[in-house]
Amino acid sequence: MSMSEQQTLKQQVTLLELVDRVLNKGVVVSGDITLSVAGVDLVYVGLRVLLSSVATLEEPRERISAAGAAP
Amino acid sequence: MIAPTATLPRKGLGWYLYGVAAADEASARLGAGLAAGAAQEVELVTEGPLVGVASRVSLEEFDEQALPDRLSDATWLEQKIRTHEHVLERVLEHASVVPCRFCTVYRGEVELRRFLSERGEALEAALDRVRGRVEVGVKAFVDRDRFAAGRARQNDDIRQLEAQASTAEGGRAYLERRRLEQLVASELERFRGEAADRIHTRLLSAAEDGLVLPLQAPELSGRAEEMVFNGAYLVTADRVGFEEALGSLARDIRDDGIDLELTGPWPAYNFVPEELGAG
Amino acid sequence: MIHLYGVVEELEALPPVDGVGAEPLERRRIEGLELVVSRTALEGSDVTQAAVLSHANVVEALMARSGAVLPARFGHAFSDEHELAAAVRTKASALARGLTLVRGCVEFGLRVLGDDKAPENGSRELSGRDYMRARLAEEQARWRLAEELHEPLARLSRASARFGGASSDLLQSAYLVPRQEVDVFGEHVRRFEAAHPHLTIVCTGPWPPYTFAANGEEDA
Amino acid sequence: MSSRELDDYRSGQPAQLADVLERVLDKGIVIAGDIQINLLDIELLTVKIRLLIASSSRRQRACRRRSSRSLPIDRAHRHAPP
Repeated sequence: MSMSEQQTLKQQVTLLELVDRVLNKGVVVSGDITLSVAGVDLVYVGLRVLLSSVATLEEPRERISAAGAAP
Repeated sequence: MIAPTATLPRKGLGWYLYGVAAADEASARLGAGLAAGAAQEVELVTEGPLVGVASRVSLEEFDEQALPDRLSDATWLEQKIRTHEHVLERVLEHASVVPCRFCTVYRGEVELRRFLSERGEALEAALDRVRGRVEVGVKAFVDRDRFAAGRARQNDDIRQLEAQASTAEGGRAYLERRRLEQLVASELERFRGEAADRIHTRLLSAAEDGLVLPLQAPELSGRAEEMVFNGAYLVTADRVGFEEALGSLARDIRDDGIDLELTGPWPAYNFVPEELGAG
Repeated sequence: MIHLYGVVEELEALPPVDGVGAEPLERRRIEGLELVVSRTALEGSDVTQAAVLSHANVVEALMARSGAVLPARFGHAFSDEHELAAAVRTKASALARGLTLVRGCVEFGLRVLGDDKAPENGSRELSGRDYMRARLAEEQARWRLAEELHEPLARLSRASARFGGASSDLLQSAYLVPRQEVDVFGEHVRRFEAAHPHLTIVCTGPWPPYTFAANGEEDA
Repeated sequence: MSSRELDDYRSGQPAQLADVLERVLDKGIVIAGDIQINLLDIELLTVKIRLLIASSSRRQRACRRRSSRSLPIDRAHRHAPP
């Protein structure tokens, strides 16, 4: 696997780690409204092309803010 | 942990029976093997040709009234279940053993000895069946991507749709990919039964006995892939013939996206009679 | 509808960041716990990637400005203030315990993707048994390799979790690392990565402690 | 049976709890009759126990089917493109 392929893979995995945490982890203080996220399979719908600058450990972190500005 | 015998009043002690071995096999080495580094003090109660593998336990902890709520304490339970299995595995290294079900406790040694003598015939028959044998667990999981990349392609519609999906753009690509997924899923559904039969028939022919167990839920199996088969086989302790069949099966079935997972060797839990016949 | 981002401690000031649906952030104090919310009219259909990312964005910003953050899972909203207060009241002690656990820590995620060497080369000549033994040896080597990386990281961490990912993943785990141990943590990962060039190691973070936010409930 | 080195298939990992449960709780000989303390109706309890342990193991080892399904990426690079 070339360096750039590795880099792309690392960014994509980082993104999935983000989505996984926000949707599947975190504490649940539940009211009676649950936003069904299942319908929106975020990984297939465009998000995976969102190769944002979500950094991994080494790079300085400007993190999500750049991601938030994506399409 | 269960307090060592010395501190508990003798009368408060019962016997927790893990399993029954044959006296002729339960040599000194078994005793030594059990004693070595035993987190749980295990004793051998010999009665004629049979040996009960047991531990003294506090009757208060295993009291029949207290047990139901004890069983809702996951940590106590897991610790006891793992101890039960761990002791039997140490026995298996030295002798064949007929395993008991979890939580078989006798009030005193008299009751335990009476069981070994009254049910001696049935116990010996069960022992003969498992003598020199062990149980091996075989589970099969399907890796959806490998299945889609390999076996599913034998289906013409899937191959044709895949070609279209790769050239489509935007929303259409997304929809075609969805349809492809559904087609692969239905192909997988059809393939699962066929794979399970193929695995079981092939392994049964290389084992002395075998049976199909219920599939395990993903949270329990600890694997993200789907389980398509779960079986147990009674095989000779050296397992040469069985492993030969298993290895070639694993190699053949890998191209269909199926991975086999092996567990064991286990005591022959699945190959002893549930209800012992009359003594 | 009220959208909850998390429970915070010693929050200096609300971050200059919009909440979901570009709504302003607000603070609430319930049962001695400080919460950050926004009043968002999100309907089911509005759940888009932007909504998910802005939730993550807010939690990140809170991390930088407070002593501790317990991230709330996206997608659980409240119809009114009364319902929010009731829900927090039932979980107050677990949330407080959660805050104590995560205080002064950040979370790291680790994925070690299996190596690419094709296991099948030359396997056709092997007997069935040898093929099986080779696969078992491979499995054992992978398990030891995963342990070699996981053990020292888990020892550094206040809490850690391993997930049963796909079998092809060598390791999928998360670690709650005290801030003063982050450099040593990073050093461990880099040393392992250097020693195993054929493996793809993706260490992500530092994250807000999503994976360990609910740990307070376990000891309840 | 002489003592023999039983090489273990578990490759060093502790036995999967599910594999232990489906044997220790459901199989093995059940002794009825003169035994003072014995869980006769163990079937009822095994269902309850398994749910209990599944929920605790789910918390410790959150094996999320959803994320694995949505993780084609880490495997995709493993295969030559179709």
